[in-house]
Amino acid sequence: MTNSTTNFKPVFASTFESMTDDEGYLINQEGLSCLEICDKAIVILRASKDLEQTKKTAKENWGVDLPEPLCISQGNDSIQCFWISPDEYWLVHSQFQRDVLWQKQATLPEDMSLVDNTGAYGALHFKGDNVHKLLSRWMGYDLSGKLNIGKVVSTTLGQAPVVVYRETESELMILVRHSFSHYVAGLLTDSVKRL
Amino acid sequence: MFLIHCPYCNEEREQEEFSPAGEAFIARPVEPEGISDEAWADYVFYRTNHKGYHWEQWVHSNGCRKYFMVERSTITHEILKVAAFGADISE
Amino acid sequence: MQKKYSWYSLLKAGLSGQDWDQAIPLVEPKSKYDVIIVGGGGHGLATAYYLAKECGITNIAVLEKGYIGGGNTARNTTIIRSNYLRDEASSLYEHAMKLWEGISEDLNFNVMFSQRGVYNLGHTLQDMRDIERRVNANVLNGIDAQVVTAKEIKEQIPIINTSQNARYPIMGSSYQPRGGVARHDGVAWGFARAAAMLGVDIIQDCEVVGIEVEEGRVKGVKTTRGDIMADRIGCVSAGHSSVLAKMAGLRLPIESHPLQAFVSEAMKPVLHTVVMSNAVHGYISQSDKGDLVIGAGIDGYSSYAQRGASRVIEHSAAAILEMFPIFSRVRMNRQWGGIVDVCPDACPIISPTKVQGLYFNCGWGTGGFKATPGSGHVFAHTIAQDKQHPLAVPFHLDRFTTGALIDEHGAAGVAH
Amino acid sequence: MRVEQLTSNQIDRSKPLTFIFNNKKYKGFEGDTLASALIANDALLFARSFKYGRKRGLIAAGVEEPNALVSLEMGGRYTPNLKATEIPLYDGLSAKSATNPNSFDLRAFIKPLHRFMPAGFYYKTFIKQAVWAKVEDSLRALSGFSEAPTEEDVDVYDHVHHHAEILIIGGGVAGMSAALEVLKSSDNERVILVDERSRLGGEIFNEFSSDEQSLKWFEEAVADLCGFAKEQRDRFMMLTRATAFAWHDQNYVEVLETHATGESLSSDGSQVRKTLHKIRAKEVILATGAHERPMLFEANDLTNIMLSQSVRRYLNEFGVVSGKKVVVYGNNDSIYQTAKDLHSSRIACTVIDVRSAEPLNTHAEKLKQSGVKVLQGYAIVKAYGSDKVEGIDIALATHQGTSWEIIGDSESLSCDLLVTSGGFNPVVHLDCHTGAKATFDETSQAFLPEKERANRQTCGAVSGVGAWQDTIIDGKNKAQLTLQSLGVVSETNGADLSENHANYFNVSEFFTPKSIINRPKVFLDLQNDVTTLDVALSIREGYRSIEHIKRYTAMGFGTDQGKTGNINGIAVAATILGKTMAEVGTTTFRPAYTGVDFGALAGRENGGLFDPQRFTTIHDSHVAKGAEFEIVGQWYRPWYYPKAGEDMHQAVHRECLAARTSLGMMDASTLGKIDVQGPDAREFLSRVYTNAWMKLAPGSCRYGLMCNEKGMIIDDGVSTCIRENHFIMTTTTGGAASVYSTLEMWLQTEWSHLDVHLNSVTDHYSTVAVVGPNARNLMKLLCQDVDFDRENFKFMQWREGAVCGVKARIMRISFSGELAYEINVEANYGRYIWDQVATVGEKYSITPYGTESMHVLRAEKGYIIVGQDTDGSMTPADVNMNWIVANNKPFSFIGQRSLSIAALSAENRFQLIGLLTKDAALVLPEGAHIVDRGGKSIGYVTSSYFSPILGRSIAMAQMQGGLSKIGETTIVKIVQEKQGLKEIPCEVSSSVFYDINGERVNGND
Ligand SMILES: Cc1cc2nc3c(=O)[nH]c(=O)nc-3n(C[C@H](O)[C@H](O)[C@H](O)COP(=O)(O)OP(=O)(O)OC[C@H]3O[C@@H](n4cnc5c(N)ncnc54)[C@H](O)[C@@H]3O)c2cc1C
Ligand SMILES: NC(=O)c1ccc[n+]([C@@H]2O[C@H](COP(=O)([O-])OP(=O)(O)OC[C@H]3O[C@@H](n4cnc5c(N)ncnc54)[C@H](O)[C@@H]3O)[C@@H](O)[C@H]2O)c1
Ligand SMILES: Cc1cc2nc3c(=O)[nH]c(=O)nc-3n(C[C@H](O)[C@H](O)[C@H](O)COP(=O)(O)O)c2cc1C
Ligand SMILES: [Zn+2]
Repeated sequence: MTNSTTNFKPVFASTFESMTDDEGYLINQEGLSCLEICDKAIVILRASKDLEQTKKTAKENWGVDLPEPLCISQGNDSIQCFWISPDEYWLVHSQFQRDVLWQKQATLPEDMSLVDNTGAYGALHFKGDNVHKLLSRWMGYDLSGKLNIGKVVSTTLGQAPVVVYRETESELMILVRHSFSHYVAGLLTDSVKRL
Repeated sequence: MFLIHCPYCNEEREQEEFSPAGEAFIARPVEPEGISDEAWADYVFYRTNHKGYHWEQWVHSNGCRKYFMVERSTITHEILKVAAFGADISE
Repeated sequence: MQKKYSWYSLLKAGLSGQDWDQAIPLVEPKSKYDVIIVGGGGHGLATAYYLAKECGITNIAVLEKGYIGGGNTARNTTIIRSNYLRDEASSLYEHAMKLWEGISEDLNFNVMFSQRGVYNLGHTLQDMRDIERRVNANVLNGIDAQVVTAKEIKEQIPIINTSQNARYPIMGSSYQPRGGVARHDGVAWGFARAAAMLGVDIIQDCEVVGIEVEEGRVKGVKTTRGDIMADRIGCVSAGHSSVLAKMAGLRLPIESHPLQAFVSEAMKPVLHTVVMSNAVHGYISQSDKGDLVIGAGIDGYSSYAQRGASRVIEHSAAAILEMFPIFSRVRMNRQWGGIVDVCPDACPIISPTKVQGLYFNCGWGTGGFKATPGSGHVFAHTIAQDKQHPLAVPFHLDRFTTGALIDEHGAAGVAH
Repeated sequence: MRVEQLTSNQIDRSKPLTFIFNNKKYKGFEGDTLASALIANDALLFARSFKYGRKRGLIAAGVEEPNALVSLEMGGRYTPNLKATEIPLYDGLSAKSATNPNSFDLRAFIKPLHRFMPAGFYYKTFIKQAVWAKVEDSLRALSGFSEAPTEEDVDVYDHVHHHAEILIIGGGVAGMSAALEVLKSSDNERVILVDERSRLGGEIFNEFSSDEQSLKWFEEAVADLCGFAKEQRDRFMMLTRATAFAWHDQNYVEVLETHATGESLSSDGSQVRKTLHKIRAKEVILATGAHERPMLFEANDLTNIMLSQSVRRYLNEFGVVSGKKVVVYGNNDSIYQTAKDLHSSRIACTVIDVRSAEPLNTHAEKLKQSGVKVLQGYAIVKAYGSDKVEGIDIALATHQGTSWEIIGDSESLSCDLLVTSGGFNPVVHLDCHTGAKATFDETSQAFLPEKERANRQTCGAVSGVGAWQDTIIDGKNKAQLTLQSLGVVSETNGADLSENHANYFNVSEFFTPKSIINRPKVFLDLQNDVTTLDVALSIREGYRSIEHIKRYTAMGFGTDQGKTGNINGIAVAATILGKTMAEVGTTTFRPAYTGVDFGALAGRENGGLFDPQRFTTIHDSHVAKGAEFEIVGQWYRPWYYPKAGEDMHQAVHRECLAARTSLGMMDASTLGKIDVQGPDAREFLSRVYTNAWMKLAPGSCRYGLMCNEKGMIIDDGVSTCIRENHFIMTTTTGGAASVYSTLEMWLQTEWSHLDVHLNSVTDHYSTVAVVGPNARNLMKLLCQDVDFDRENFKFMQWREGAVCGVKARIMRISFSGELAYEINVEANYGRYIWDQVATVGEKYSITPYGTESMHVLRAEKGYIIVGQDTDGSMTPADVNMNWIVANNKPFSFIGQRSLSIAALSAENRFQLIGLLTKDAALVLPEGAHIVDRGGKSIGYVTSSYFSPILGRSIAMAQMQGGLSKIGETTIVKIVQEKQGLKEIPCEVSSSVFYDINGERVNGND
């Protein structure tokens, strides 16, 4: 990122930063933690109308099998692929290896496309027994009944659009659009007081 | 506050996640410049506004963002069918 | 002959135990009328009344599928004002306002028209620009209107929250002192009784299920109580207008949507005026019975069920608390919905149709109660003369084809 | 008074509590309700009625209570209109009657006037508008119950979503039995059981003196349920003090739970007072029981005339009773139960059964044997007493078929408590919220829920099942059917109910003779003082439909929503109209079943959480700079940056001049940004914008205008061509969401053959605009790998480079007319870039400016703001932008066809022009109108500012036929602070005021 010809030192600042503690926790208490994860890169892959074409490209480029609706699949180098909509998949990778995703842009068929949306999202990692208890105050989706491990869902948290997925039985991730991060942090920290 | 089955997510979700997008089957005239003002007004403004089961459009705005069609009763809110655009809805 | 309502008659009835006459007589439908009005809401009944009173036609039937005044007339938050933006609309609503001011006497029935004033709040700079524009337009048209500051609002309504901490702080408001509320049921009954006194047949539990058209002319209607002939038919059926249009082979530029409202449990008077906010979606007044009457936002999907999403109600309650935090421990007593007939330009249709002798008065959407007497008045003249009343001319169906729309979204807001 | 301890009592005598009611101190026990504690203290007066000023006391023990309305506490916990029966007692409680029965207010004077105030009184009086206007407020002052609160609530409310396979509403025998059955017969299904009372069991404690078997069943059942709740916590939730108040489509049920600390003083406000549970259930089992209805006779509203089951409840659950000499009167066996319980508590009672002695009634016989006086075939005609009931007149009733009539002289009986039961009203309310109709059932003499509905069962008293043993079976059977519907069990193994199960306490025909109905003061609705005569009058006056009767008399309008009175009212109407109950029907049941606090409806959605507050990533820097903010959509945008001592005008003056003379900067991140890609991207843009897009080269940007199909402007913005098939479109801040979804709609529903992908990237980028003659100089300092030479990096072009070390897309576009660059970086670097620009820019005295200065700068150039200079009724031609309409594109762009409608090009349409006041210092108010010679409005001011660079005011306006009037003088009228209209002469001008030839955009090299 840095430009060698100058002595600028870019400062990365997440929108949750002013609200989290030194270790990045928005919430850290008995039975519940919410940690901001800053190293995710999110690149949107838009599919060709020809599904086979898309499948083939995804496999060749990143080693991913396109996931079924509402599912996540794995590719090379721990690239994750989220189903977001029938023609939209998110390639999620580490910030620092974003280039792994981008390198292939030139090889895409013209009716497929990549869009970098990394800057748009903050990622919150929830862990603990009380996660559902907290989230069910603001989320109408049936987390306990329907959000199985490896499932990803676009829905709302309060009035904010979010993407939520389950990593393990007691761990959830939520992706929040940056401009909503104060709102989301506000409602989470408000509710957590009364769990 | 009914539930809608999104044909793309293939799951029932709360109505809150969706936005209504009006009556279905209102096709834009192929050659707008070639039709009368009446025919154009009919397309832009006039609606059947049916009482009973009718087809309408919804978009899963806080989900997969896809538009699709729903056959819903405007009397009971009961939904009979949902269909993706281009799907066969005849049966 | 009907007994006139007055202190004298009340005293006499109280002392003698003597009875009142039927305000709404039970009549059987005749086989033919000069004019049939379909829909016994406030507008339909007012139409019949003015036809009988001013147009010399008394062989009239009002056909109502349920009980009169049971449609949106029974369900609205009863806000009355005439401070609309466009000349065409404000003239029509101001015409109604003037009639309201004498309506109880005219009908010999106290409809409890109460000019307690209406505030339309602004929460953003653009809201305030719109308010300035509308108030200036009103003043130029001779309609009472003022722009008031947040400070002045607070002086008039001490319980309102003008703090900067609100999510959408109140910046100011327009104010129409002559605006207010009326007792919705009383309006329907007052018009019904007065019309009946002039010989109009008011027939309830009589649903129109078909409209007979021959060679482009109406002949009559089919109803659940038999066929009834008439040369002229006025449809004033609000949410059901498209259904009636279809019976005559027509379509309308209308969609029917649920609009909800709710009332609190009755308290001692604490809110003495009407407060509306389009930006946060809450409309509130306190009735003479003491309940807070609150209007919610519109549901976006079409529906003929008189109910909507509970989310909309929650949002309105939240909006009311933004404006009036002291109501937090006040309880909602009852909640309901109506079916409003929404037009693309937020203005009504008062118009003849392609079918000779068939007229429509509809499209009042979320805000027609305030127009009731005016709407009935101009529609009566339109039917009687087969020519639009001058105030009704801009509201012709043709405007959707000619492009002469009267965009009132700004003033009509999202609701009321 | 308090009587001896019974096993079913729920009060804890070891925990005495003190409380205050109507300024007097009393004692009660833990477990009491305010109502039971007051009965224990013989404090029985609660209210003075609205219309007649009559004194009233308790009639019930539950939510159906109409009279005992009180307000609780003061200040931030003041709560109006609570029913004394729903307030659990706590130490220090302080309550006041909503309408003080002892104070001597106007209502007391109204009492003798009521005969002149029939139903519909108001409609018949004060007919002159002027008179009404005078009296309304004084009449208003009489109405209403408690005073309104005066302070903000100190407590908070939560919302919680739940999903369950089975929701059981009502935790009486029926609900408990059903819950146990579903829990025992399934493994994974999630079950929720809710009951509004403080403990489970419903009416079981009042079942024939809480016979031991029923209590035993109850205790075992509770233990089992608690076991499940503990061990299978993930799938079973049991809530008490939780009322299901609304039932929406597809089994979406709202339940309001009051927490233990709910009304008490001990909560510090951080605890939740109430939680609104939003339950989405696959199946619902409705087990809400039934409310008792009173008998009708004259003065049946006197204090201490109570419902039979409620008296039993007070006795059995709280050990209190409000009389020593009791008469029990009714038409069903509930009266014998109550008499038996009273008798065993050694309270003298006499039973009057309106049914004849034939056929033999075993309950009556048993009671007689134990020494209780039982009069069968008698009716109460009238009660009397001053503050409380003191006696009754009874008469012989002769029966004929289903009806009866009173004959002979009446005789008097004295009593100090009169208990009545006229049968039961199943609690069908919730079931009817989504439109189902209750139907009158002759056997149980009650309106029962619709027989079959999808994914719903009813059991127990709500479905007309009587004795508790039957109720248990019914609960199990319905649980089985529920499990079958869920596919958990394939067959059900239901047991049969006893033969008389539907025969509610052997109720007689629901009937009151006209000789009683026609008496005065036979009350139906106690809260609204509605009598049988009001119903009769309503019908005589032509208000015959039950809905009209309700509305004309206000029957059922109160806070009890007619739970005890409505069905009697229907029966009276049926009698008068000569119709059946079924023909008359019920009024519509609506939420809320019982009142729901506005606070609970709103939940936490207030203040900052009322609506999302959206901030750019640079927000904190703006705050640090002391910015004032403007709300645009959900966003907070810097409005202006006042320095110490500056007002807005001074700040804006300074900001504008900085941008015009040296350098300004602004945060443009809120603008909507949509990534448009695909082989048909150009075609797509050409269809949705009015202008041409086929030839725009990569590296270039273009301004576009968007219309709807009506031909009206809805949005505008600059789109950038990134690559041949790749564009980034910007939209207005407020329009971003709707433009995005509208574009998706066209693509998905109408033009699905176009190969285009849209993605919202609004949040991905932060945008910093660098504006002013020194912009190029600054950019050179910030970014070395881009050639900023004016010929190599032209206006309306973009370049990619590293700005302060961050990869950026730099667009040379301008909304001020000055030389300007917009730096777009990934959002996480937005704040860094902003701060860097500010620091490096110090050299040129760079000045941050907000939306207000932006508006001034763009207005000087005549650029429109969609939504301010347009209002949804403006075409491109109206805003003098026909230059951007490409009419001969192959595809008819959105709105093009409408633009050819004659009215849309009429000469007298509103058109965008400029206005120059003759007095250059005078700034027109936005919203002021332009008037013609006749004083009629012909336009209005959309934007108006003092232009610092021009040293004069400028305004943009919409004016009828304005474009043809440029150069003319016109008059603008404004409302001057309510003092009348002020007229201001202006010159109509072009809407471009500054830099008419557009030279500044290149800056000065
Ligand atoms: C919640 C809510 C709040 C509102 N608030 C306000 C407000 O504050 N201020 C305001 O000005 N307006 C308000 N309105 C709008 C207002 O209620 C309506 O515009 C107005 O009442 C319409 O009156 P109407 O007589 O045309 O319609 P209605 O009262 O609906 O009458 C139409 C009648 O036609 C009958 N009908 C329909 N079909 C047939 C048929 N086939 N045969 C026979 N009869 C038929 C119906 O049963 C009905 O009684 C509100 C509306 C709602 C729903
Ligand atoms: N009340 C009667 O009409 C009547 C008649 C015959 C028998 N009984 C006796 O009453 C019992 C009947 O059992 P049951 O379980 O059907 O009724 P029940 O009255 O014992 O229980 C119903 C329960 O549901 C609760 N409830 C009602 N509406 C509610 C709501 N909206 N939200 C939450 N809770 C709500 C009530 O408070 C009550 O606790 C048996 O003991 C029976 O012998 C009563
Ligand atoms: C202005 C107004 C005030 C009302 N006040 C009350 C009230 O105090 N109590 C009540 O129970 N209902 C009140 N209602 C609601 C009616 O009971 C009823 O719900 C409404 O007319 C819709 O009819 P429906 O519920 O029968 O469909 C009021 C309605 C309106 C329009
Ligand atoms: Zn979907």
